[in-house]
Amino acid sequence: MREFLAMGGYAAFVWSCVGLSFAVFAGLMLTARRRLRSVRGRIRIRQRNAAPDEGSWELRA
Amino acid sequence: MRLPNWLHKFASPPHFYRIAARIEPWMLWSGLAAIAVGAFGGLLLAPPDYQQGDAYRIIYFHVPAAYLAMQLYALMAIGSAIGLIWRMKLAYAIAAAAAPVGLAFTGLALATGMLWGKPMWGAYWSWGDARLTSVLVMFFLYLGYMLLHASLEERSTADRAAGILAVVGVVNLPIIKFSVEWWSSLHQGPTISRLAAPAITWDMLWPLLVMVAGSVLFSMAVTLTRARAEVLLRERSARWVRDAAEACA
Amino acid sequence: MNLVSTMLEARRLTIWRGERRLCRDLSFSLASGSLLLLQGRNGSGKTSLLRCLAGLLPLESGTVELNGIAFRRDPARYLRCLGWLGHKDGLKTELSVHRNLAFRLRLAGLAGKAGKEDELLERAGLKGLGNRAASQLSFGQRRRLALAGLIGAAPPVWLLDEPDANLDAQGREWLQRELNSHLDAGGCAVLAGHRMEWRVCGPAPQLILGIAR
Amino acid sequence: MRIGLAVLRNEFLIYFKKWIHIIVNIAFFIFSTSLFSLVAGLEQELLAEWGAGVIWVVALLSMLLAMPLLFQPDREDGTLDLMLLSAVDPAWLALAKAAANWCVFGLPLVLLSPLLGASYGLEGIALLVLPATLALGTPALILLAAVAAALTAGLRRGVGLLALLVLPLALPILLFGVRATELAADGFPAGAPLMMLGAFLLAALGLLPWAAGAALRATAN
Repeated sequence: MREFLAMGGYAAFVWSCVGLSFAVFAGLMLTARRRLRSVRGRIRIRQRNAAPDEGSWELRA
Repeated sequence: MRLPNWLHKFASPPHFYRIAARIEPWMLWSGLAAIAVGAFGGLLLAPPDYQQGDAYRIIYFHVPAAYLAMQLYALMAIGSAIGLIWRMKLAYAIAAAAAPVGLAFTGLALATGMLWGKPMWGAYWSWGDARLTSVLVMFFLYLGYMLLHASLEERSTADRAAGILAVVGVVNLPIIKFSVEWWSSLHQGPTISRLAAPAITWDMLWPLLVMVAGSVLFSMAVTLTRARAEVLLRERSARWVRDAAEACA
Repeated sequence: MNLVSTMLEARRLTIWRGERRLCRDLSFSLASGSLLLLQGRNGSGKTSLLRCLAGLLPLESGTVELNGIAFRRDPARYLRCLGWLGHKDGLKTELSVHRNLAFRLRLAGLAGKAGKEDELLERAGLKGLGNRAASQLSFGQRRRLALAGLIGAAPPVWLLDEPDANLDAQGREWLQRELNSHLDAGGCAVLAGHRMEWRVCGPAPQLILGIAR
Repeated sequence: MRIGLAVLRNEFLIYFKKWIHIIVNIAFFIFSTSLFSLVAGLEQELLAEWGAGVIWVVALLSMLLAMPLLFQPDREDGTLDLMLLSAVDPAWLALAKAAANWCVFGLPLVLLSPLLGASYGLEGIALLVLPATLALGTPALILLAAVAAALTAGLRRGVGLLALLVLPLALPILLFGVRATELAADGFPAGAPLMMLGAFLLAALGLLPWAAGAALRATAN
């Protein structure tokens, strides 16, 4: 086990790569989901609030 | 020039939204499983390299990231080009979704490349290396695309403007790579003692292939999730958007 | 030019600006000799609608045709029908009044003739100011100069965004006369603005496009 | 096309009224180049080795100073709208504006570069190759800048973003320009990189005005 963790003396390099990679994977997954959720929320809010206020152009002549 | 009919049908935003929502979890979880298997195989099962020792294991993380950095740039540029030519909002949505994912993988490729370079070449960075420099340029092109997109307020304007940048960038990238290569082949800089790549054995190869496949699936899943959000933003006046937003409250 | 022909036709326009929808499925058409006034409070999208008609702002959906040509199909022909004056004058303040006018006419594809420019300046009440730098003009005079450029280019369709901004009473009188003769000659115009006492004595009715609240 | 010529003429007139900008740019070019030589410690050998690179980088930066002038003022005073609404193809418009900008801000750098090269200890044929690389490279650079400037013209603080967009794309031009001069300074034939620069320029002339025109239309809202 200790041998595995030491990575033949390259532990710092290999493990920081592994850590970085998984951090990026996790970050991508979380931010993508959060983005989708926030966009949905924004659309819902807009549809609830905006509808009556939205004036529309009309001809008056 | 018109798009073929079947593509038009597939590219109808509600259709895309539904299909993407359905296949996305499969891609995500199979991708993550493949990444787990590949990481396990690469870190534990594969034998150490007789020249590079255990440090070579970094390639199991570096190669997929570098591959995806390029693929996602191609996706972004092709999406932008289709959007510019056929004014297809879905293509713009996919391009805009690919950009942050590509930026993350490009950054990861740079970081892992540097961590690999230190034990191998004795330096984190070498300006003489064409690949490093062109990946760095690609990083800035991604960054430029995203910053330009973010700073233009009107979404359709941002899509078109950033799309033009992506297309100009994709034409320029091979030129950049080639010119840096040519530069470094003539430049009397610090010569890099790149270890001659020995034929890689199957024990070492299969985790790499599994990692690449898993990362591709994972990145496609993430890009699809983002693309769904972007499609919703761009199809704001359509009725199905309201239904989709309400359905998954 | 046929007097009853439709010059500008907008069909089912939907325009979005950021997160706000300015109009939905708006349709109208302007015959030769008619005037359209765009009225509405600040921020109601007058300028945006005008820019959409000019092809400067993309439409979410719908089509605009000038004399039967859509912008996308033949931009050059579409634009040749069009005269534009935004709320910015589009003048180069470094250059002289003459140069500005000549450039404006050249943009419209007209070779600059000194006689024509002088005549235009006189009509605009800028006689004798030709060699002055545009930066030395007052804002009202700049507006007159910009309008003179438009009038000299004589496009069939005018799109004007608050054309009377900074103009004095005589300036408005003058603009009114020019507008009337433009409409009499068979042109049509879209005006956005607040002060809307334009009197039109043309054959076609005057439309007012306002925002319902 | 004829409208394009009118735009070109107008641009020259405006730039000559803005002569202060021109002087500032030339002064920036000369002074920054001499700054480098001061910092490098005045060792003649080192200077000769770095000369081409320094002059090229400073030329790039001083052109960067003038790039916002391509479309930003037109955007602000409404002239850009008028020009886009004239029947001229926006590609011609972009080409005319880039050409004027190059003549005013690029050409002086080309003409001055032998002097500065000599002050850096470049000799003989290298003093001819350096301006040649600039003469081929800077027009391609300004065409790239036209695309980026058209994309960022509507932004209030677009200058930084403009630089960020231009610099990565300009890398090949810079590398080949420096390479040709170095080869010439070391007594090797510099034809190949010069031809590459020429090829870049032709490709840029063929493609980038259209991209810049499309960018102008795209950001015209």
